[in-house]
Amino acid sequence: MAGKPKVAICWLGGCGGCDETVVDINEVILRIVDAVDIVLWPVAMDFKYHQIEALKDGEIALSMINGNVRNTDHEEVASLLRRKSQLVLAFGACACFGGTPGLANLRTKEDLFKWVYHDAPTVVNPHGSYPQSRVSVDGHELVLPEFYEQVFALNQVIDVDYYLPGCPPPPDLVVKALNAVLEGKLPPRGSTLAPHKALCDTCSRNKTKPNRLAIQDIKRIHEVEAKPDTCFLVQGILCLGPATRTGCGETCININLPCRGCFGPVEGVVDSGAKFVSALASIMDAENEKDVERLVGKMDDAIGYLYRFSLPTSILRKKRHNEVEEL
Amino acid sequence: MTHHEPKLVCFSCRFGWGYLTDEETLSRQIKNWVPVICSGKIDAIHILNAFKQGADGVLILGCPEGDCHYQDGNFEARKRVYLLQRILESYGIEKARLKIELSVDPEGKRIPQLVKEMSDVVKKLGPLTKTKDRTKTASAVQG
Amino acid sequence: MAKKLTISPITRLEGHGKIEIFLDDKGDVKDAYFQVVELRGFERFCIGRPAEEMPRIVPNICGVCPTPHNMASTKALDDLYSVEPTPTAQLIRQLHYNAFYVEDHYIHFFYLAAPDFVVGPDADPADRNIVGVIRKVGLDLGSKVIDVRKRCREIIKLIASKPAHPEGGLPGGVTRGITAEERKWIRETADDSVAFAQVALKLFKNLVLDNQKYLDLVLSDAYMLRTHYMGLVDENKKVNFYEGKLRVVNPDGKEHALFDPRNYVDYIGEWVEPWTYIRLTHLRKVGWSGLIEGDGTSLYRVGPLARLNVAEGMATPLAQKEYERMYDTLGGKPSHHTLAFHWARLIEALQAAEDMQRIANDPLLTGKDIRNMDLKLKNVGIGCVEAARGTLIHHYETDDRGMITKVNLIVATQHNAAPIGLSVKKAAIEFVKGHEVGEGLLNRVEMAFRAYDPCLACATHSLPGEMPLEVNIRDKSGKVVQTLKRF
Amino acid sequence: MWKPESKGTARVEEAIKQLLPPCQIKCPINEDIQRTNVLISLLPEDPDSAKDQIIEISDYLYEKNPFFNICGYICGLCELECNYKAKGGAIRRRLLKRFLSDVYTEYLSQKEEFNVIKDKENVAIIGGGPGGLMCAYVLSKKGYRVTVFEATDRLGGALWLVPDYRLPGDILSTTVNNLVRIAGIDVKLSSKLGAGKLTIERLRNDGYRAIFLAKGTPYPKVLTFDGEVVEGQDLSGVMYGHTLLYEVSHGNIGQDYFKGKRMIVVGGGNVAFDVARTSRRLGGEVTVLCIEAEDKTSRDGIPADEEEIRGAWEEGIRIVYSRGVEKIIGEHGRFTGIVCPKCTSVFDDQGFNPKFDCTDCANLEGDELIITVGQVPDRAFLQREELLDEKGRLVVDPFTLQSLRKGFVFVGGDVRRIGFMVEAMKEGLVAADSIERYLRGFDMREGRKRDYEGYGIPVRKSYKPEVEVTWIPPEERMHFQLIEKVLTLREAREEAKRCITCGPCVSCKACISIGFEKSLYSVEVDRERCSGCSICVYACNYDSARLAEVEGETVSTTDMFKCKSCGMCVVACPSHARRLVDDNTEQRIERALAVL
Repeated sequence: MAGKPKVAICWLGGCGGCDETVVDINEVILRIVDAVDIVLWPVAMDFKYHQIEALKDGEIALSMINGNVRNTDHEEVASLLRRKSQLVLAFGACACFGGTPGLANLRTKEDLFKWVYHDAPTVVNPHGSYPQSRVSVDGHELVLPEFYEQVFALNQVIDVDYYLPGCPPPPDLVVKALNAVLEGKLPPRGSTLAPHKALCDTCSRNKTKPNRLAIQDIKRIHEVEAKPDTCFLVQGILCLGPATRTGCGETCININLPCRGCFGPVEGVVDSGAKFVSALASIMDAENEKDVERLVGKMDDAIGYLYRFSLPTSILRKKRHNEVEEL
Repeated sequence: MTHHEPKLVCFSCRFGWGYLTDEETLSRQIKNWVPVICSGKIDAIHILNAFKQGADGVLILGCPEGDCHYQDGNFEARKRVYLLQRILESYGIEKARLKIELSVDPEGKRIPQLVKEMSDVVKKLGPLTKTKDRTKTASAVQG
Repeated sequence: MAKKLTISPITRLEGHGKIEIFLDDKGDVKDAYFQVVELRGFERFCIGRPAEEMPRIVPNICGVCPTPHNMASTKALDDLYSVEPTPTAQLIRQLHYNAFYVEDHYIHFFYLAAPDFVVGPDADPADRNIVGVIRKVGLDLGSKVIDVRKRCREIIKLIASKPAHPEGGLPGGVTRGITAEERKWIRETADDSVAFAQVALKLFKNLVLDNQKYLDLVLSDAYMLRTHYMGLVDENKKVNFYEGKLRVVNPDGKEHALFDPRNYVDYIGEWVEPWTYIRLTHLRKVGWSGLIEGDGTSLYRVGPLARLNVAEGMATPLAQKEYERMYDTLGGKPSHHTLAFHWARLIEALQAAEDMQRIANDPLLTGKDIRNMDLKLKNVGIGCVEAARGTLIHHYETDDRGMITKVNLIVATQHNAAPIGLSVKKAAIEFVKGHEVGEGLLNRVEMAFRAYDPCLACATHSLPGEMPLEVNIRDKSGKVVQTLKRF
Repeated sequence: MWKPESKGTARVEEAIKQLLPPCQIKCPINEDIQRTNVLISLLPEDPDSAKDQIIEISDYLYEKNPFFNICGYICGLCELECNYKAKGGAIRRRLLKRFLSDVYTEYLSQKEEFNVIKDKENVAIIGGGPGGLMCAYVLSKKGYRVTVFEATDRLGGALWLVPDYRLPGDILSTTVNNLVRIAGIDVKLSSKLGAGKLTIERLRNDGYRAIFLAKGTPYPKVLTFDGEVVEGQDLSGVMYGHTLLYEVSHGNIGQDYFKGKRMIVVGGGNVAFDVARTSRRLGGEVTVLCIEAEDKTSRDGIPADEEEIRGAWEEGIRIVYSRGVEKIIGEHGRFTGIVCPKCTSVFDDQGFNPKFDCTDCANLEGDELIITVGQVPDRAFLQREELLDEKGRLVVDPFTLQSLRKGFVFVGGDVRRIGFMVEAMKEGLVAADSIERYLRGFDMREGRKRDYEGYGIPVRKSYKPEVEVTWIPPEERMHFQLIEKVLTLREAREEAKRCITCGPCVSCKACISIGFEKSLYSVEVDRERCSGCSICVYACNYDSARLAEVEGETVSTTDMFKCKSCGMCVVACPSHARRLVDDNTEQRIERALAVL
């Protein structure tokens, strides 16, 4: 392929934060922009969509796709970019694992719609209208994309070559990844372009763990004034550090908040939530039934803690539907 | 779903259950039975995978309190089960579908019974469908 | 033959938001619809989450303006736990918030608005982007923009972790204090921001106000829309981004309402249309008027111009001067000139920078008392801030363990969604006559659209904001007969 | 030498040498306590099917210790070092063996002889007590032609001095008689070495290439005060405890022999209490008098077992602590009482060296005085055989038990140092080993030294109380029948289950022998994945998983000495950084789930 390598940066069901990060690599971005030919980057510059379609298959060297897949648009764009790209990089937690919005997999589409367009306190909806994928207004045909029943991670709808987790991925890893592509120094396909180990490996508080880490009580972050230099688990505050890939730069730890897992599972682990359950159970200091119930009882919203960013790629993916919705 | 026979997976601790009966004989009586050296060796991953694979229930048989050959493996298992029950409920899987019993039965005669009892409970809850990796549904709902 | 113009983000087959313009048989504009085409349902899947985790979850609503969500959420927790943050915590939060205002306002002005004015609406499309702006204003100023943004985001990072996903904020306080060391560079950033804000305003004056052609454009009827306005004001009815009462003025500038945001439900209604995923807000007390402007409309606008329109003035001296100059130029309050949003935006950036300066020099900033632990859960919590793009309301309800049972969110672009449609329609009427779709159309239309800096991510609690547009002209069968691109 | 990331087995063999559970270290012959505890805990509930397995377990124990059933009555050494001791009472190992014994002793008579070709040298064992028989047993199994020369008319030696209510004679005789049969040992009873022509020289000439001398201590120790023999030990009414026990065991003493007599037993050891409780059963009013203090834990504390003291007390025996015997008073050649000064200290840094305060004297009147302050060997004989040095001490290499005077003679058991039965057995083992080395011309010392290291107590929260030991109530036990009830099958299983198996797997392997596990998997830590989060450290109950600085980074490691291959750390590890090498549990689970 002649000329500079073509690069596409694109969002699907994302929040734009990932694109902001790319903008955040300020000066570096200029160098990159010199080195590559950005054929698509909605948040920062104009481009013509049909130009992408006009490209030869595989003509794009790299597509960095952020956001999850929630509707037909997302999937079509994802598939198009897959077709046109040699490499697809799942960029950010949403693309890699579904992200926070993946928690919507605990709800049905009906439930979502019912609240948003009917039950919410400020809704004024005398005709009981709901958005329609096709509707004709005064004879004019108006179309909306098809809204899927659940949230998908990128690799659940197209093949993904590399993963760069984080919410958003930190600039330094973005730069690393881009350089790796430009210099053709990429690890085997399917790799995650971040360190292999768990957050504890780089967390400054890890040293403060006592010889035997035992959780007698579970505290919620608003209930305690967390010691700024002690392991959160030691303080009984749930921290997903042990089960979460490092590389984020401990940004949350640094402002004295525990890890919620935006970097997803460590190398070789599929469902970090499940793994954390096993780990947590081991360090819960509770032998009799009462203590277990007490501790587990304190773990309000276990699934929200353990799968904050990764529900769609968890082993069970989403809430079962063969049970009645509480509406 | 009236005629469905629930599929149960049963893990049991070797030190507490059926060690006096030949394994072949028992596994003929108990479907999807996996004896393990210690109930504490059962990972949450295993249990979730069981449900993913379409199990309607998972039964864990550990040895009695204080009897664990490895000190507290049965307690570990119980803690995991209680935690998982919470998570399963969020997934829409009733907690009754995951059960742990800490007791002892060297001959293992009770295992088939316990499995039966649990399947009866699970049967009432209906079947769980296999988790498919890709399930699209119809377009925007009608109000 | 009737035609249908689809103005849709060039980045999508259909996209996250589109504007549909329908022509009648005469070829004049008949209708315009601003459609928002996605939804993620944060309001639903946040149910069951612990309330105190919300400030860490809601920034995912929008990565372009995550800070206001994080802040509104944190304030909702103050209310939920009926707790007053410590003075130091207040300062740290406001420092965080002002830093965001500065960087967000400049991002918008220089990356999105400036191309139109600085480079010019009719300039070569290829130049009408940030690169073109930098070429015009000089690399120094250009890199200064990048520099100010970067340094403001450093402050956000210091206080709230990732700028694109702030995590800080707890009921009654913040998670981390500020050290004397940090104060030093914060102060420098604040000073430079103030200086830069003035430079930016000067630039605006030179390039726009001193250019009769642009000034006419700003004041032209095409970019005028008579609506109500809503925004937060402090006890002196001065502009406030972080807290205060919501004030609504009618198209004549008379006070329609002044209320505690906690009572927003009594004043704000959200109308549902089958052709968009966004709920159209309007004044409940007036009642849904449909998509009309002027007297009798129930529509109101939010955002920079709205905030200045509802306020009696700015909260900081330098900004106040600029405020007065603006209204002199625009011919009094309220101003209905949509393009004046840009001007107001720059004035606000100045206030934010001045406020940063004040905070950076406040001895309490480095105080150790960053949390008030006296929490009393009361099951309902409502938090309201002025997001860069307008009023943002987070409304949570919980059970007795502080677990979320209800969430209602009202975001800036929602308030503006209907007006955006109207503004676009007006611009279109101006430039589409008898089937003649002039080359300038798209950009004119788009300038109207862009003035609101609509963040559709917020609007749908789902998708990111600024997007390029494209006009498709289709015949009845929907076949594209002509395509006009945004540049 | 040991690397934490060991691949297991290879190095684990080394571990055997080094680590044992504390009980097995305490046991002089290092019986496989943990392993058999596990096996007992898994016995079936149904007695009949349990029986075969009990015999299996017992056969296994018998291989190493043909007296284990006797231990079940009189030896509880291992219990003193049980990790459970402080946590609700030691595992009652003695009672467990006693439980096995009830089935096994009966079975012994049907037990087949070992078939070993006796193609090795002749060895003479002098003394048919536990030490001699143990040595004979081992050598005989190895193919040596062994002859035991026993002075008395029956095998068992000092074991016969243990009263029937603790160790029934028939159990003892069944055991020893079958032992020699099963192991194919020649026995010459009533053949007292040193009496008549039977000398070491003679045995030598008769073709015995090596001799193990385990003659024990046939004579009572006389009572001394301040280094002087106390006069009056020849009075009528004064006798020696071990004479009494000997006569009683031969049935030479009638039921109410001491009826109405005021008996004074001098001595604080177990034998003294045997004597006292025997005298009580013979109708006497018994007072035990000892120089030692009541507080067992103090340096001068009474040596007798807690159970003995309790038993005696229950049976109405009075105990006078911290008093010695200065004078024995008699009238007309008949004993009437003793003068007992306060004993202020028993031991000093030199060892046994009692001090008395003669200003504080008590007079104790009685009809019979039984002196039970110890036994002594047949010095005259040892003298004649030139086995002593000029100071009259045995000249024996304490490590090999080889006589330094006569290389083919080995000396052990009580004759060398008075001790518990199992200590004599241990000397028998050592002697057997030495004799083989001697006869095979091997190095006498090489590779014999074993430093055992005990195991710490595993992390555990729930403990169970020890099993109730039930004795017949005192008023009903004034006879020579066993007073201790044997554990029921259920009790035995429960008690065995209490064992926290704190010892290393490599010295146990019970789980493998019953097919629960295929082998002892070693734990591998993948350093590429381990973040050093230390969750495994808590998950591990054996202090095996630990954090260590390896090449500058903190990672978890596994000490295979202590690892139980339970896999708890593997499950707990949130990074999949740990795995059990060769363990197929994962695959078994996957297979099961695949067919769903």
